[in-house]
Amino acid sequence: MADSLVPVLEAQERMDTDKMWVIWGPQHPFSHGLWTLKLQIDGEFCTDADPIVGYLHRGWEKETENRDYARIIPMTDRLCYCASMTYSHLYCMTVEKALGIDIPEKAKYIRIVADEVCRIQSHLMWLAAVGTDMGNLTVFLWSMREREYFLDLNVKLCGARMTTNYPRIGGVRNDTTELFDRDILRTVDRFEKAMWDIIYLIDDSSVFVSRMRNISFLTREQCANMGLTGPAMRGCGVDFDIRRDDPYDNYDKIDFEVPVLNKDTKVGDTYDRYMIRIEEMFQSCDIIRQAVKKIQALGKNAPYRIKTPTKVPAGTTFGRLEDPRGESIMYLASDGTDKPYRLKVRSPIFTNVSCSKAMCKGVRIADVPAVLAQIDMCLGETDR
Amino acid sequence: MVEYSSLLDWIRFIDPNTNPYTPFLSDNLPYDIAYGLWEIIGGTLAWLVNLLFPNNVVSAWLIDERTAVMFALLIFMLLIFIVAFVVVLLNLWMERKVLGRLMDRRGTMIGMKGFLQCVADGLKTFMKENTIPAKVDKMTYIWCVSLIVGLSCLVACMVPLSDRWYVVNYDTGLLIIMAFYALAPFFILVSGWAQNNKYSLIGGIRAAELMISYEVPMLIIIATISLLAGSFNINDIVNLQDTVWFVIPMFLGFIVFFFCAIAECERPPFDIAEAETELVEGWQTEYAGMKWGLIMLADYLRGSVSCGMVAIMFLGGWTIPFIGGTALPEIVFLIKAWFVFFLMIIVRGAIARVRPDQILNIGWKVFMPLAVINLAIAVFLKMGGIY
Amino acid sequence: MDMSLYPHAVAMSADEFMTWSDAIINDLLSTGTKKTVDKLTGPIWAWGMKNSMHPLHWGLACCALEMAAASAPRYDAERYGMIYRSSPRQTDILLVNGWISKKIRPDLRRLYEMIPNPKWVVAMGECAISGGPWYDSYNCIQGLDQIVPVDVYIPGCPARPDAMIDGFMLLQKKIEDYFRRGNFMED
Amino acid sequence: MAEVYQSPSVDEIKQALTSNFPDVEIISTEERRVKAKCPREISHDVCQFIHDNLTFEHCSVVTAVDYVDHLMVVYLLANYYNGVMIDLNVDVPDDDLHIACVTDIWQGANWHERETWELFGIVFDNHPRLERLLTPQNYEFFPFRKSYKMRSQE
Repeated sequence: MADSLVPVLEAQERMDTDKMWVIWGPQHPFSHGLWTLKLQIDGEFCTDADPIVGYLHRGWEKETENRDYARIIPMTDRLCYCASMTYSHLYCMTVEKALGIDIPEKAKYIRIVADEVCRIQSHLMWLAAVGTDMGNLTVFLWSMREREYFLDLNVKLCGARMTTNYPRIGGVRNDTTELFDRDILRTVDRFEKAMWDIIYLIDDSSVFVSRMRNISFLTREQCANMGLTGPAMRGCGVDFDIRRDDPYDNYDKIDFEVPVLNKDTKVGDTYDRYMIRIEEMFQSCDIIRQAVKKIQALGKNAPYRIKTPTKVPAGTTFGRLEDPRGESIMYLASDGTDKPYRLKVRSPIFTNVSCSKAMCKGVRIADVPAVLAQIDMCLGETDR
Repeated sequence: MVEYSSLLDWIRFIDPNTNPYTPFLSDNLPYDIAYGLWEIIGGTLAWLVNLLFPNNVVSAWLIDERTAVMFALLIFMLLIFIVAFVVVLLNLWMERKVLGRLMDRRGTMIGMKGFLQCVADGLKTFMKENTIPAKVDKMTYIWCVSLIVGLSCLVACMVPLSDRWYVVNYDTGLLIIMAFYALAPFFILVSGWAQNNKYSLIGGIRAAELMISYEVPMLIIIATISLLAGSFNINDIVNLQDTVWFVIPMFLGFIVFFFCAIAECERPPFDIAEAETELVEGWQTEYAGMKWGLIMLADYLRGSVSCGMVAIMFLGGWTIPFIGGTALPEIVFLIKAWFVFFLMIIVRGAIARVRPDQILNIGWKVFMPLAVINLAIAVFLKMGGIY
Repeated sequence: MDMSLYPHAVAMSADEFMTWSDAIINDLLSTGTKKTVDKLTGPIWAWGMKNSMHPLHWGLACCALEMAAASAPRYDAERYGMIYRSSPRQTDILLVNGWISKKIRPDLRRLYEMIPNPKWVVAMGECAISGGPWYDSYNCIQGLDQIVPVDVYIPGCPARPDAMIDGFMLLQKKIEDYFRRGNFMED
Repeated sequence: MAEVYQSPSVDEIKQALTSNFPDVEIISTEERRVKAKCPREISHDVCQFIHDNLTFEHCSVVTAVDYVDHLMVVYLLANYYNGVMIDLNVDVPDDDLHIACVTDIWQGANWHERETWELFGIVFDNHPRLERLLTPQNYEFFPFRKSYKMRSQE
C-alpha cells in the first residue's frame, strides 16, 4: 500500500501551480503615490510581497543643510502634502526645543486647531482612497466634497489650500482671521452631520464590511515590533497616542479620548484599522471645539508670535508629534550656525510601508488594495 | 414589358406581405419601413436608368420582387442595428448623468446636455493610433475583439422591441439569445491570455470564474419563466403577462436575475474581470484606440441586452397591464428597459466591488437556493392552475 | 485573352501593391485632396478629441491631490469629458504632477512611449516645470521637458484645480490647431 | 538577569542602564527623555537589554550624523506604556564603518538601517538585506556624507 502512494504524490507535485510575480507600479491605480509593490501570487492568494520605494526621493534632508532655519518651513509643507501643517508644526517645535524657548499660549492653540483640521482633511483623503480601492466612486467623491470645506478653512486661516506655510519658529505667521472661529465651528458641525452619510454608505453595506472583515490580522506584538504606528497600530490594540502619552503644545490641557480597538484581544483586522480613523475624525472635531474656545478665552490681542534668534546652539534634539498617519519625529543636529547640521525626518509611512509584506501575506489579490489603503500612503514623506 | 414613363409607375408601394418572397410570417415594422425605403430608392434608380436606356434589364431587375426582398433585408439590418446603437448611446448618457448626480456632480456636459459625449469619445478612438504590442499573440488579440464585439452586436439586435419589431421569432428565442450572450466570457478568457500581460490574464481567468458562479441560477430562472409560459417564445412570455407581471409572483427570481444580469454584463459591483484598483483595466489593459472603443461599446450593448431581458421576463415586455398593446409598444418596452438600467446605475453607485470568492459564495449559496425556491413557487402556481 | 499583359488585374505582390498605393497617395497629396479632406474633417476630429481628453491616472506628488480635487464635485473636470484611465494604452494625455527623480525617469519615458498617437504632455506644478524647490537636489530632474516634449505648463505649487482646468482648456486650443493643420493620410 | 520593568521611569532607566552596563554614559535626562551614549562594541547588547528588560517595544529611528572625523549612529527607542524615549548615540570611527544590526530585535529597524547604509555608507553587520532602497541601484556615492557637496554648496 505504501508503495502505491508514491506515484500519487509525484503526480500531486507535478500538479503544483507556479507562483507568479506581479508587479504593481510605479503607475498603478492602487498606489496613491509613486511606489511599486511586487506581489508573489499563487492563484488568487498573495504569498509574498516586496515593496519598492524611492521614486520620489529628492534628498530632502541633504537640501535642508543648505537652507536657513526659517527657509525650511515651506519645504516641510511639501513633505506630506495631505497634512502639510503637521510637518511644519513639528519642524518649528523641534527648532524651538533646540533654542530652548517657550511660545505664546495662543500660538499653541492655533497650532492645535490647524493640526486637527489637517488631520480631518487627511483622513478624508484617506477615505476617498478607500472608496476608490474598494471600487466605489461615490465614497471618493463624497469625501472629496467634504474635504473642500476644510481646505476652505485653510484658505481662511492662511491663504493657501494645501501647502500652507503657516507655523513659524516662535509661533504662527498670523493671528486667526476675522470670524475664523465662527466658520470653523460651523464647518465642524456641518461635517459631523455629513459624515454620517458616508458612514451609512460604508458601514451599512455588507459588501464593504465583508471586504474588510477578517483579513490581514496583526497582533499587538507584531505592530510594536515592526514599527507600525498611528491609527493602524491603535486598531490592533496598542494603546498609545503621542498627543496623550507624550503631550506637546498644550494637548495635555485638552480633554479628549483616544480611540483604541481590541485592547483585550490584541489582534486587529483591516476593519478595525478603518474604524479607528473614522472615530479619530469625530475626536478631532471635539478637540477643535475645545481649542477654539480656549483661543476665544485668550482674547483678540494675545500674542501669537515671539522673536527668535536665527542661530541655534550646538547639540542634538528631537521633536515628536502624532501625524494623521502615525508617529513622526524630526531629529535635529545643530552646530551653532543658522543652518542645520543634519535634519532627519522619521516618517510614519516609511516604516508602515515596510510592514506591507506582513500585511499582504495570505490575503487575496482583490484585498491587497483594501489592506494597503489602511496605511494611508503619502509618498512625499516616505522617500523624502 | 409595360411602358413605364412616370416616376410613380416605378414606385408602387405594394404591401410587403403580398410579396411571395417575404421572409417574415407576421407583421414586422422595421421590415415594412425598409421595404418602403427600398421601393423609393430602387424605383428612383430604375426610373433614372430607364430614362437613359429604355427597356433595359437593370431597371426591371431593380424592381423585381426578389431583388426588393434582398435589398430590403439589407436596409432592415442597418435599421435594426442603428436603433440598438442609439439605445445604447442613450444608456451611456443616462449612466453618466445619473451617476454624476448620485455623486453630487453634473456629469458630462458636452453638447445636447452631454449626449454628444459618447460621440466625441467614439470619434477620438477613431483618431488614435492602432497599436499592437510587440509580444502579443496577434491573431487571437485581434480576433477576440471582433468576436466579442460581433457577438454583442448580434445579441443586441436579436432582442425584440415589440411583437412587430423583431429579427427572428423562433419558438426558442430566449434560449438562443442566452446562448449567444454567454459566449463572450470565453473570448474574454482567450483574449486575456493572448495579451501577454499578467493583469489581463488574471482578468480573463476571473471572467471565467464569474461565469460559472451566476450562469446556473440565471438559467434556472429562465427555465422557470418558460415553465410558466409553456414555451421559450418571447411573444408567448410577454402575452402571458398582460394582467400580472411576473415580477409579482416571481419576486425572488426577479432579484436573482437582476443581479445575475449585472454580473453577466460585468458592470460594477461585479466587474472583477476589469477591477480597476487591482488589475489596472483587467482584460482590456493592452487594447488601445478603436479596439478599446469597440470593447466599451460592446460592454454597453450587453448591458442594454440585460435590461431588455429583465423587462421581457419580469416587467411584461411591451404590454401594459389591463390595457395590453399600445400604439407605440417599442417606446413602452424601452422605457421599462431604461428603468432597469437606472436601477443598475443606482446599484453601481451604492455598492463596492465584491471579491471573486464572494461572488462564488453569493452565486452558489444565495442565488442558487433562491432560484430553486423560485422554481418551486412556479411549480406550485402551475399546479394550482393559475398559469 | 493573354493575361500576362494584365498582371495587375489578377493579383499583386506586396511590393507591387505598395508602389501602386504610394503612387496613388502621392497623386492625391499633390492634387490638394489632402488639403480639402483636412479642411472638411479637421474640425470634426478636433471637436471629438478635445471633448474626450483622457489623462493618465498617475499621481506623483502634491499636485496629484489637486488633480483628484479637480475631478471632485466642486471643480468637476468630467464636465469637459476628462476621465482618468489607468492603462496608458487608453489615454491621450500624460499628466505629470510632481518632481521626477532619477529612479522614475526611465519609467516615465516608457509610459510616454506607450501612449498611442496623437498624444500630449502636460507638466503640472513647479517641480515638473523646472524642478521647483528641489533645484539643487542630487536626485531630481530639473524639469519634465528634459525627458519628453511638453505641450502645456501649469504653474503653481501646487497648482490649484481651477488652474489645472484652465491649463486643459489651453490644451484644447492646441488640440484644435493640431487637427486644423491636418493629419489625413499621415501614417 | 536584571528585573523587567514594564513602564520604567526616567530614573529607573538611568539606574538600570548604568548598573548593567558600566560603559554606558548617560548624557542628559529631561521629562520623558533619556539621552545615553554607548560604545560600539556593546551596542547590540544594550539594545537587547532595552528591548527585553525595559520593554521598549518600538524602534522609532535609526539614523546617523556625519561629524567628518567620525559618524554617530542614533537610535531613538520608544516605550508604549508611558511615552518615555531613549536617545542612544553610538560613535563609529570614520575608517571602520561597521556596527551591529538591530533588525533581529526590532523588525521595524530594517528599512531605517538600509536607508542609513545607502545614504551614509555605514554597514550594519548581519543585516538580512542591505540593498539600496531610495536611490537608484547604480548610485555609487553616499549622498548624505559631508564630503558630498550639492550643486549649490560648491
